[in-house]
Amino acid sequence: MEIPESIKKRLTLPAEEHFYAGHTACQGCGASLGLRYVLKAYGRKTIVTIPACCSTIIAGAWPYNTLDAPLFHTAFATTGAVISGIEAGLKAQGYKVKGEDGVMVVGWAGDGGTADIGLQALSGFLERGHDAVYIMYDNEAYMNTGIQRSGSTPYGAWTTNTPGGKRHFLEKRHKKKVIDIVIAHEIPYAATASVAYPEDFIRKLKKAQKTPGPSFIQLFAPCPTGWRSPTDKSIEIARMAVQTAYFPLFEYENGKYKINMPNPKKEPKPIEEFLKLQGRFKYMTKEDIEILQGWVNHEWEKLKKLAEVFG
Amino acid sequence: MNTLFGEKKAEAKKIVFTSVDQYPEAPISLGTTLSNFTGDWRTFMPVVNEDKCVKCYICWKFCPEPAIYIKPDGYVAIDYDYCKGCGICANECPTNAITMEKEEK
Amino acid sequence: MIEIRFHGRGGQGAVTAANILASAAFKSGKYVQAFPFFGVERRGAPVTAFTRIDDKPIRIKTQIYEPDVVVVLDPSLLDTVDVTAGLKDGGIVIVNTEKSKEEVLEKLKKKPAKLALVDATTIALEILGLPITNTAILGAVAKATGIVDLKYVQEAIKETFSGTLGEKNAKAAEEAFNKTVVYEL
Amino acid sequence: MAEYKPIKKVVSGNYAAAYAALHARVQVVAAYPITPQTSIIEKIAEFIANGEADIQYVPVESEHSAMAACIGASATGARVFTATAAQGLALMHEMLHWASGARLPIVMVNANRALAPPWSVWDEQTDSLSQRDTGWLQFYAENNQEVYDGVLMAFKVAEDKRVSLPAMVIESAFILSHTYDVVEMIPQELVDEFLPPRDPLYTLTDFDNPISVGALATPNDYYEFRYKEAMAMERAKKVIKEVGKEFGERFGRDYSQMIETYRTDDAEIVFMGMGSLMGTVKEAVDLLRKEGYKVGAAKVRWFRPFPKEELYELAKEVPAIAVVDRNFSFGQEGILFNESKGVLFNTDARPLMKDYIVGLGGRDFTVNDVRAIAKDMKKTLEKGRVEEEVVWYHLKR
Repeated sequence: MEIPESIKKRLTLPAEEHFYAGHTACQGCGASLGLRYVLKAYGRKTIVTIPACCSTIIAGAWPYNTLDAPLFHTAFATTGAVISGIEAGLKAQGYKVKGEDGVMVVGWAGDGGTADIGLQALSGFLERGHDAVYIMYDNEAYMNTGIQRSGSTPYGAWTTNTPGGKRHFLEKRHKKKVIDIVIAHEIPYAATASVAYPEDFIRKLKKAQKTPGPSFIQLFAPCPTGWRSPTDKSIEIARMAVQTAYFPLFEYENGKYKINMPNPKKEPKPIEEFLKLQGRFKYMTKEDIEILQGWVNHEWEKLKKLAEVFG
Repeated sequence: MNTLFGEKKAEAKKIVFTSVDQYPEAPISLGTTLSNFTGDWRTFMPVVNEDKCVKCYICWKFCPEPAIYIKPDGYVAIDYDYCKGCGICANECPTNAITMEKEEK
Repeated sequence: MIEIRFHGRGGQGAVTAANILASAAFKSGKYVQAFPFFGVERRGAPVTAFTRIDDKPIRIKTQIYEPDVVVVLDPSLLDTVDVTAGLKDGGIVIVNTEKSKEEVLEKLKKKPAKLALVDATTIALEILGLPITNTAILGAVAKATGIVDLKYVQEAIKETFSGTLGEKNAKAAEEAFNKTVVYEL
Repeated sequence: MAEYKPIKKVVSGNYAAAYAALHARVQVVAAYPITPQTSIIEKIAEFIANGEADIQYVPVESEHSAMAACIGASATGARVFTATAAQGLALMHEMLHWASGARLPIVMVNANRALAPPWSVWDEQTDSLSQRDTGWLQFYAENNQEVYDGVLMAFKVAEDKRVSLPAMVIESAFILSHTYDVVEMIPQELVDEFLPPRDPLYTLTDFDNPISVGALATPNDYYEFRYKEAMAMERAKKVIKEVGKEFGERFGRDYSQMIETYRTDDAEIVFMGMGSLMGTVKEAVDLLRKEGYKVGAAKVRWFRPFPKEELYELAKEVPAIAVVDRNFSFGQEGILFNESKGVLFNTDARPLMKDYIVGLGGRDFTVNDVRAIAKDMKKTLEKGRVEEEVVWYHLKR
């Protein structure tokens, strides 16, 4: 149904919808929202590549496509390489790639497919400087295979292969800072984003579109199924991840850092505000929470310093 | 038609093949997921109270399906063919204009 | 079919010599094949390369075990490698050396029918300023074997190395051609 | 049709492959270095650097990514080429299935090389043969000319809509890859006539009618796609013969036979094998004929699709076949031998068949070796039965 022009003006996101309903994401899925936003930003002149992940299913089993845009399903480790190839194939045939009127080449991969098995291909893609956008939707575990830890799983989180229990066996490693690894490649544009802040996310997608070369966005996307959280709390949890500075939103543009949220001049909310909404953290002891808070503080201070020195 | 996807939704149909000859040569898609009505996943259904709705469209913004659409009068409505009943809209609504109600089936 | 084996050290260009000889023979209307001994030798280690020349297409894909001609690019190899291994009766040996016929023959396990000597290192140093003897020695090959005309060798050299480098290397081959001494034994 | 005046060049197998890719007007090359393939890609990079080729070149960080990038590029409709060997091919394995399942006619040269450990860089066919179930066409080249011709034909066969499958052109490590030999190249305009621009089965660039490629198929649908692929491979036989014949008519080298036979008409013993060692075998056949042996050679050019029918035609006329396998399947036998026997099982062709495992890891395979096999095979023929089916021919005993 066409939205009246008078209303369109008041919308904070593009009105056009290129993400079809009827998909099979779980109730309250953050990843499906993320995909919806990507297509709102770029429209159908976008070639999306999705490796093995929840989005493989979300995007439609054969013969259906949830995306109103061309989509290539690929193998787990290959997102960075496939988007490199698509970009090369387009250029070889004379297409304009990236920019306002160019074809957008988008890699859409989960945290496992990015932080772990796809890290090498991601690095190659970044290093070679292809005109494409890589989006890592981060739900902090292998959700499609049934909630196993990934490199992006935070300290203290329950997963099926780091189960909490009487013997207290939890994830003991801190979340891998993929964005930092990406920035080490000194690409023109990298950012973090959250499904709780779609205006910010779409602004960043647009910036990525305008910036030549590779862009990377790490999108925080809650998974109620894997996080053992109520389906209606997905946005609230994502918002809290930002406000506790557990997952701060920032941009790295041409060597400069800029913090978007939370306000660096204010004390972030305590991490417990984020943890208490999710069942996956219920096995954490007080000491565990302190350890995680310590990590958050340390990373937040580091980011603030970077923004101060390279702002 | 009162839905976000209008004609596309009306045209969407299930594609089922009974002979190998009907299949395409390569595994390419032939339709959209609009033929898949996920509304029956729902336990609680969101109900919009237009008296409280301030047309902020936050619910529209955060619907993961998407199943929330905007009517010509500016109020929002829910396409129950697709709404899975996650409740994000109700949780995010600043004026509590959406309530989740147990669905009679 | 004529089979030629080159002995050199990694970095001296024995493989290139085998290829240039093949190209030269091809220019004179022959069918050719050139290949290195398929090893993993690094710079300085002894290396071997081969050339086959025939009037008809060459189908055989094996290494050369019984060469008609042996070419030695580095005189020090005479002390460590049995360069005449498998040499056919009536075979030819060509050596880059400043030593005498007698001194060289003393080091060879098998007496060839023909021995050709040239101080290719000195020629290379004079003309190229580098002790790389692979092009110069091809002049000696042309002279001692008659398999291929010097002009084709020079053409092939100029195709391999462009510009002045090609000219210089072609000159080195010519100089070696003129200075090579061939002994019928 | 313009008159064909070949351009003769003395080039290595690798350069022959690079020139073929250039003449095929490939649009995207994504590759990773590995001995003995590397100089193919180096040569292509040189073409680009010299402005001789307009190719999008993606120097990727692994072979897995090389094939993935090729797949992405091919899905946009571009003509795509790559090359690899051994370890690299093994690393690509997952993506080989992806290329064929997505029906993308990528052409790849594989320089046959033995797999580690122990490390080896030398010739062996086990690397490519262990990819036989990936849905790629496989062409084994005997010499550099066949590397060049093979790449051009592979594109034409692979891109034919009746096929639309990827193809591998296989050359021997060093024995072809690094051996210089005379190759007749085809002038560009004649290649263009033979191989027009690619007309893809589908592309990702139809933005008005966007498609997804490779979505999850349930047990209700997956099966039919595999059947489609199987039939495409079956149809490839016809296309191969057509293309091989056309190639012969245009350029004088006929490839209409998937198995090239050599002096097999009255032969008692036929040596059957693939790739460069068949050149040596043919040379040996001529010598052995002079020595009184009634021998011939059968070179399997295309291993996928497997030329069942041609093998049957050969086997029903020949009393004994000695398969020379430069490969091995552990727990079984040489792979060509194994497949050939299987093909004949339900036929009335019953030659005595023996498998000679030769040349693994680059062990040289010579005319004398062929003679020794002929002698051994003659004994088998006299006895009228095969006692030792698989012979590790070179083994130091």
